[in-house]
Amino acid sequence: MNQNGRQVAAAVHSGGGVPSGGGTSGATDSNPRVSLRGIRKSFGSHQALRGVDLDIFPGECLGLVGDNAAGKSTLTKIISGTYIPDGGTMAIEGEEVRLSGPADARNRHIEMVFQDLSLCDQIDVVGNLFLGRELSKGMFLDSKKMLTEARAMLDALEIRIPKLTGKVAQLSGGQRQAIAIARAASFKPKVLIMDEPTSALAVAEVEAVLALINRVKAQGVSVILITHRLQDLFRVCDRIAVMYEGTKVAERQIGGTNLEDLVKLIVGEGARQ
Amino acid sequence: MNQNGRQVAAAVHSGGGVPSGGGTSGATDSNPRVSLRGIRKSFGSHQALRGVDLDIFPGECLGLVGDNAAGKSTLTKIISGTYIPDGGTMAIEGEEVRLSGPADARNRHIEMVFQDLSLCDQIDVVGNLFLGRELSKGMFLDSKKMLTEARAMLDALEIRIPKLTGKVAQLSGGQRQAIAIARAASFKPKVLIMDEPTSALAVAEVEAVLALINRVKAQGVSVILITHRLQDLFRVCDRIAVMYEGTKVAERQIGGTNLEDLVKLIVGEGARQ
Amino acid sequence: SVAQEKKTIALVQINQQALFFNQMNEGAQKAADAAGVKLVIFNSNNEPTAQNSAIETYIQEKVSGLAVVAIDVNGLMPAVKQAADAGIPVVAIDAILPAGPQKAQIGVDNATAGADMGKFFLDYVKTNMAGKAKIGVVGALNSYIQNVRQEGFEKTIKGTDGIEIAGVVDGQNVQDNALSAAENLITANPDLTAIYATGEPALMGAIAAVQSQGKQDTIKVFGWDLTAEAIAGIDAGFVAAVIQQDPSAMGAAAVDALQKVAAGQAVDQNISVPITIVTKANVDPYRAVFK
Amino acid sequence: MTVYTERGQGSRIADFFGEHAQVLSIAVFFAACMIFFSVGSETFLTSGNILNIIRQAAPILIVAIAMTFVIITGGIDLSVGSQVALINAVAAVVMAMGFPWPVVVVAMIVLGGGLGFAQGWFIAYQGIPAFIVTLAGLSILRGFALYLTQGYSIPIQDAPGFFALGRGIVAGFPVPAIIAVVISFLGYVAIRSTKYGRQVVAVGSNMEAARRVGMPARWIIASVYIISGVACAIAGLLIAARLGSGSSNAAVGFELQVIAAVVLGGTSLMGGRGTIIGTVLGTFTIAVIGNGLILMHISPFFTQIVTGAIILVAIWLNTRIFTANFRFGRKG
Amino acid sequence: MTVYTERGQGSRIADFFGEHAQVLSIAVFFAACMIFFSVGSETFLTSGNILNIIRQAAPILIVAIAMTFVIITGGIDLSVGSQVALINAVAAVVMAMGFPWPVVVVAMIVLGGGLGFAQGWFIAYQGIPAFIVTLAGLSILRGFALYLTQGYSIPIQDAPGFFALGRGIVAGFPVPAIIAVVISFLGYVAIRSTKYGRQVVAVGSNMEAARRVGMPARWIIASVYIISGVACAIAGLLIAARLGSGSSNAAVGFELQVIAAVVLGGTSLMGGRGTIIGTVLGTFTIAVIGNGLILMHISPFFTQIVTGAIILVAIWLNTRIFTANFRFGRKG
Ligand SMILES: Nc1ncnc2c1ncn2[C@@H]1O[C@H](COP(=O)(O)OP(=O)(O)OP(=O)(O)O)[C@@H](O)[C@H]1O
Ligand SMILES: Nc1ncnc2c1ncn2[C@@H]1O[C@H](COP(=O)(O)OP(=O)(O)OP(=O)(O)O)[C@@H](O)[C@H]1O
Ligand SMILES: O[C@@H]1[C@H](O)[C@H](O)CO[C@H]1O
Ligand SMILES: [Mg+2]
Ligand SMILES: [Mg+2]
Repeated sequence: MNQNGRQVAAAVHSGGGVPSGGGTSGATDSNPRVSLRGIRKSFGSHQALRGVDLDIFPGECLGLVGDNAAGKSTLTKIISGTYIPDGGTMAIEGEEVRLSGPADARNRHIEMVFQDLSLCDQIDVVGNLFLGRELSKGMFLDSKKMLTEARAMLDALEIRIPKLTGKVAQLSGGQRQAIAIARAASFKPKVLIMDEPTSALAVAEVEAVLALINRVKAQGVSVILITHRLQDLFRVCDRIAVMYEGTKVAERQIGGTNLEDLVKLIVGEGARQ
Repeated sequence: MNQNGRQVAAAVHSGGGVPSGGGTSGATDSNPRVSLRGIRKSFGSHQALRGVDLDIFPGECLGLVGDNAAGKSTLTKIISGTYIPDGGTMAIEGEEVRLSGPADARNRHIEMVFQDLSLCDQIDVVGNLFLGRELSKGMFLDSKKMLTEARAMLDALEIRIPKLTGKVAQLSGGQRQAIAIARAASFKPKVLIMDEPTSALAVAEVEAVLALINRVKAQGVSVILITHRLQDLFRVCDRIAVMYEGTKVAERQIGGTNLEDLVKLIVGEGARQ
Repeated sequence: SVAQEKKTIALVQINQQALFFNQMNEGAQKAADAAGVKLVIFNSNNEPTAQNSAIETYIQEKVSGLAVVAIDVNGLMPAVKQAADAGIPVVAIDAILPAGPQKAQIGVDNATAGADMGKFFLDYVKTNMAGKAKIGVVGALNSYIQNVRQEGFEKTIKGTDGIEIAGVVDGQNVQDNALSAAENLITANPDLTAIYATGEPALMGAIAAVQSQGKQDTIKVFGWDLTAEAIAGIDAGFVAAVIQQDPSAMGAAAVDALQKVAAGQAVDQNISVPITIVTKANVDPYRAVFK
Repeated sequence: MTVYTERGQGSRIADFFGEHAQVLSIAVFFAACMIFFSVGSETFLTSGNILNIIRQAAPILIVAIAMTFVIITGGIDLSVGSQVALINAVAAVVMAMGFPWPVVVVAMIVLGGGLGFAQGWFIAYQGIPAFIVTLAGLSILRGFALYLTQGYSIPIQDAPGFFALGRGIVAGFPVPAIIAVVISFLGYVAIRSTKYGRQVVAVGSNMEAARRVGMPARWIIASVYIISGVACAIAGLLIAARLGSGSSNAAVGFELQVIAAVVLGGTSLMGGRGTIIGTVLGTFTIAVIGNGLILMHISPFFTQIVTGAIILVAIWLNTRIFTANFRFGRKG
Repeated sequence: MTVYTERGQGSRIADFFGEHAQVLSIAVFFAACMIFFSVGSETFLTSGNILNIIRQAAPILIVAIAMTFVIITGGIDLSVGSQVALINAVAAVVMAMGFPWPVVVVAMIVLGGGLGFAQGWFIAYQGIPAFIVTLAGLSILRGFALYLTQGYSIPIQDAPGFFALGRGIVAGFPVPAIIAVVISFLGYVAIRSTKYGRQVVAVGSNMEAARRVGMPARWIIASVYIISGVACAIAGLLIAARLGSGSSNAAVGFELQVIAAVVLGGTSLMGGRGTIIGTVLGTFTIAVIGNGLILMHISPFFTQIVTGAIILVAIWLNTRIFTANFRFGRKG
C-alpha cells in the first residue's frame, strides 16, 4: 500500500471545515483510508446510528466526540468489524468492502481499543497482549519471546506492571486499560481506533498515550480517538467529528475550533434548528 | 446524627497542609467522619496497601489521586466494606468499627460508585437505581413509584436514558456510569465515595457530577473523589491526598497546591528521598 | 489376601432399586451365614463396565467364589474368564451367560416363562374375557432379560383370534417412567383390556397407572415379580397373574453352588429355580414375604 | 446545514417481541406441538388425556418452578431426583409407622427444606460450586433412600386423604394439577413482583454487585436451594400419593427432565435471566411430546430419538428464527 | 517526611501456591486417599490392583481430558455416555458384519468426530446452549444405540488384535492405560503450550474478546466437541475391546462421573480455567475411591452415600483450606 505522502495527507485533506450534517465530508485531494457512507445500525427498535458519513485519512488523527449514547462506540465497532451495519457502505483505500467480522478487520490492519477493554481475565498479561497473534515456534507458543516483547510494549506506555505472567483479572483499572492500548498499538496498524483509551489512566500514562498517538500518526497511521477529555483533542487531533443522537452533526479542522465551540456542538446548543 | 456545623466543619478542619507521609494527618478541630489508621491489605503476596492513614471530615470533598495501581480503589473499597482490611483500624464518627461487609457500610450511610460500576446487566435501569433499596407496597415492589423517582434521580445528573424499563446491559458506557452515580448519590449518604465517576461521561454530564458534589458537600456529606482528571479536583475538592505504591505520600489543602505540584507528587518526582 | 479364617464370596449385583435383587442379596446372605462364609456385595448401579471392574478387583483380592448377575451378558465374559483363569469359581444368576467357564447358571428360563405366561393369558382371556382382548406391553427395552420375556410372551399370543396387540411402551426399568408410559398407553387405547409388564418396575408402574386412570374394572394386568402393591392388585381383582421368581432361593442356590465347587463336589450346570404364576388362588403364602 | 434531530421512539411492539422472544418462541412451539398431535391422534385432545398430561406433569412442573429460581441465581440442582426419592421413601416409611398423613406431609416439607438448606449452605456459605455439591447430593440422598427402604417399595395403606393428593379430582381438575398451578402462580408473582425475586435476579446477574449494594447475597443463594428442597418434598409426596407407595427407585433421571424443561423455557444457565411462564411452557411441551408420541404409536425404540430431536429443534427454532429476527429487527 | 518506597517483590512460593491451589489440594487429597486405603486393605497397593485401577480408569480419563477442553470453553458435554454407548454398539455391529478391526477403529473415530461436530455445530454456529444440545444428544444417541442393538448385547468374536486394545499388556502396562497416558500428555501440552490451547482458554474466558482479536471463536468452540467425540470413540472402543461386546447399556451415568472428575480437578464450570493435571488427579481420586470401597467391603447400601460424601469433603477442603489460605495468604 501507498507508504508515501502520509504526512502530506494529514495536512492536505480538507473535509468540512463547516458542519457537514447528513452530507459527505466534502472533496479532498488525498484519498481517505477509510470512508463510511450512510452507515445505519439499529438494536431492536433503537436506532443507534441513523446514516453516518465519515472519512479518515492516512496519518491523521480524527477526534470523535459527542454526548453519551450518541453512537460513537457503535460507529467505531462497525469500522473494526465487530458489528455488521444494517445499511450504508464502507470503503478501505477506495475499495468497497463488507467486513465479515473482526478477524477480517484485523487482517486489514484495523485495530481497536474497546471501551470495555475486551481482555481475557483468566489469561496472563503477556497472553492478553499477544491475544490472537501468539508467537510460536513450530507448534508451540514461544513464551520466552512473547515475554520479552511484552515488556517492551508496555514500557512504551510507561505503565508499571510488576508481573507479566500474572492474570489480568485483578489488575487495577488503569493497568488493564494500558494492556488494551498496548495490544492494539503494537502490531503496526494502519487504522488505530481508540475508544476512550485514557479514561482510567493516570497523568503520566495519559501523556504517554498522547505521545503514542502523535508517534503513530507520524508513521502514517490513521487514528480515531474517542474521548470526553476535550482538551486532549487539541494535542493530537487534526480534525474533529461531532456526533449527536446517532448522526454526525459537525466536522471541524482542529485549527477552526476551540473548546467552547466543541462543547456547544456536542450538547446541540445554538446549532439546533 | 449531628446535623449542625457541617458547613463549619468543611471550612474548619485543618489536617496536613504539608505532606504527612506515614504519620497521621495532624490534629484538627473538627472530628473526622471517617478515620483510617495503618490500613493494610494484601492480595496473595501483593501488598496493595502498606499502612495508610486518612481522615475525611463532614462536608468536605477529599480528592484521592495517584498513579495507576497505587491502591486508591482498594483503599476506598475498604471504607465501603467491600474488602476487609488485613490490618489497621477504622473509626466512624469517633467510634472504632469493623465493617462486616458492604451491607454494614450501607447501613451506616457510606455509599460508593465503583470503578467497575457494579450494575446488574439483566435488570432494568429503575431496578439498578433502587438495587438493594427496592420500594415496596406490602410484599410487592412498588414499580410505579420507583419509576417516577428514578426519572427524577437521573434528571438531576442531566443524563438522557429514553427507556428506564430497558435492561442496562446494552446502554452506552456513559449511561451506565450515570446510573451508578445516581444510585450512590440519591439515598442521602453521609460518606459518598466516587471512584473515577466521570471517566466515561461527556462534558455536560461531568459538569452535572461536579455540581452534584458541591451540592452534597454543602449538605454536610463527606465526599471522596478519585479521579485522574486533575483539573476537576480544583473545582470541588477541599483537600487532596496522594497515594503511591500502596502508601499515602502526601496531603495538600487545595489552596496550597496546583496542577504541577500534584503531578510531581503523583509520579514521585522531587519528593523522592 | 482374604480374611484369615473366613472365606469370602462376592456377589456382583445389577442394582438395588428393584426388590428382586435385594431379595436375592438377602437369600445369599442367609445362605452365607449358614455356611459360615463372608459375603460381600457390589452394586453396579446398572453400569456394565462397573461389573467388570468389580470382578477384576475381587480377583486381586483372591476371593474364593464369585456370583454374578450380568447386565451385559456378553460383556461380562472376559471378566468371568479372567476369574476362572485365576482359579476363582463363578456362578451366574438370573441373566443367562453365554457358554463359558462359569460353573453354573441359576435362575429361570425367561423365554419359557414368558411363553408360559402367554399361555396362561390366552386361557384367561378365553374363560374370563369372552375370548377377546386388546393388550399393551410395558417393557424395559434396556433390559436383555425383559426383552426375552417380552418376546416369549408375544410369540405365544401372536396371531390368536380375538387378541389385538396395542403396542409396547418403554418404562426403561424405572418405576415412574413406567407409570407415565403405562398411563399414556391407557389413554392412547381407551379400549385396552389387558397389560403385560415384563419386570418389577414395569409392573409397579402398570398397577399405579390402572389405579390412577380408574380402569380397575376394565383392564387386567399380567406381569412379573410380586410386590405388596401387586398382591393388593390381585386382591382387588385387576391384577390377574404375576410370575413370581424366587430371588431369595436364587441367591441361596448361588452360595450353595460355590460352596460345593470349593469342596470339590459337582454341581449342575443349570440350576433351575422354578417360577410360580401367582393368582388370587395361590397368593396367600406370599403375603408374609411382602409385608 | 447541521441538523440536530432526536432519535424516534422505538416501536413498542418490536421491543415487546424482542424482550419476550424466548417465551414467545416456546409458546409458538408448544402450540405447534398441540396442533400436530391433535391432528395426528383423535385421543390427544380428549379431556381425559389432557387431564392426564397435566397430572403427569405436575411433579416435574413443581420442581421446575423451583429450579427456575435456582438457575436464575446461576446455580443448578442435580439432586432433585434423589431428593424426591428420599422424601417419597421416608414418607412411606413414616406413614407405615402409623403417623397421620397430615403430620407426615408437614414433616416432609420441613425435611425437604432442611435437605435443601444443607446443600445451599455448602454452596452459598462455603463457596463450593453448586454442580458438585448437588452431584454429591444426588449420590448421597439416593443412597439414604436405598438404605432406608432396603430396596423394598413401601406400600402406603388406608390413607384416602393422602391418596387424594395424587389421584383426587376437585372441580374437574386433578389435585396435583391444582397444586402445581398454585405453585407456578406463586413463583410467577415472586420473581416478577417481590423484593425477594429481585434479589434472586440480582444475585444471578452480578453476585458481587448484589453484595455491594448490601443484599444478603449468600443467604439468597442458600434460599433457592431451600425452595428447591421444599418443591422436591411436595413432588415426592405427590408421587407417593399417586403410586400409593414409596421407593428409592422414584424419580430416576428426574433432574435432567426438570432442567430440560427450564432451559427450554428460555431460562439462561448463566444466571440472571428466566421466566416462570417459560418454564411452564417448557414443562408442558416435554410432557405433551411424551404423551403424543405414544398416542401416535411411535415405536418405543424411537421415542428417545424423537424426543431428543424435537427438543433440539424447538430450541433451535427458538434461537434462530425468533430471537434472531427480533434482535436484528429492522434489518431491511 | 514523605517517603516514596516501592512495594516489595511478593514471595514466589506464596504466589506459586496461590496460583496452583486447586491442583495442589486435589493432589493432597488424592495422596490422603491412597494412604487411607493402603492402610485399610492389604490388596490395595498390590501392583495387580494398581494396574487394575489404571486400566479401569482409562476410558473415563480419556473422556475427562476432552471434557476439560469443553469445560474450559465454558461448555459442557452431557452426551458422552451416550456417545460411548453408541460407538460401542456400532463397533460391535460392524465387526459382526465382518469388517476387519483396524478399519472399524478408524471408522469409529471418524464417526465420533462426526457426532461431536454435529453437536458442536449447533452449539457454536447456531448459538444453542451446550447443555441443551448435549442433553438432546444424550437422549438421541442412546436411542440410536438401543435401536441398533434392539436392547441386546452384541458379542464381538475372534478379534484378538482388537481385544488387546482393551486387555493387552505392553511392557508391564495395560494398553488402555498407555493410551490414556498418551492422550493426557497430548492434552497437557495442547492446553499449556499451543496456540490452539490458548484459543480454547481465551474463548472460555471472554468469548467476545477472543472474537474481537480475530480468533475463529465459533470454530474453536465447535472443535472441542469434536475432540470430545473422538475421545468418546476411543473410550467406546476400549470398553468394547475390554468387554468383548457392544451394548446400548454401556456407560450409563458416565457423563456425571466424567464431569465430577474434571470439576474435582479444579476446572471451573464457568470456563476459562482448568488444568489437565487436575483432571488426571480428579479421575484417579474417583477411581481409587471406587476401588478402595470395594476392597474395604463397605456395604453396598453405603457406597453411594460414602462416595458422595468423600467427593463433597474433597472439594470442601479444596475450597476452604487450600484456596482460602493461599488467597488471604499473609493475613496474620
Ligand atoms: N449491543 C447493543 N444492544 C442494544 N443497544 C445498544 C447496543 N450497543 C449500543 N446500544 C445503544 O446504542 C446507543 C449508542 O451507544 P454507544 O455505545 O455507541 O454510545 P457512545 O456514543 O459510545 O456513548 P458513551 O460516550 O457513553 O460511550 C445507546 O443508546 C446504547 O444504548
Ligand atoms: N482483588 C484483587 N486481587 C489481587 N490483586 C488486586 C485485587 N485488587 C487490586 N489488586 C492489586 O492491588 C493494586 C492496587 O489496585 P487498585 O485497584 O487499588 O489501584 P488504583 O489505585 O485504583 O489504580 P487505578 O487508578 O488504575 O484504578 C494493583 O496492583 C492491583 O493489581
Ligand atoms: O429378573 C429381574 C427382575 O425380574 C427385575 O424385574 C429386574 O430385572 C430382571 O433382571
Ligand atoms: Mg462509548
Ligand atoms: Mg482504581
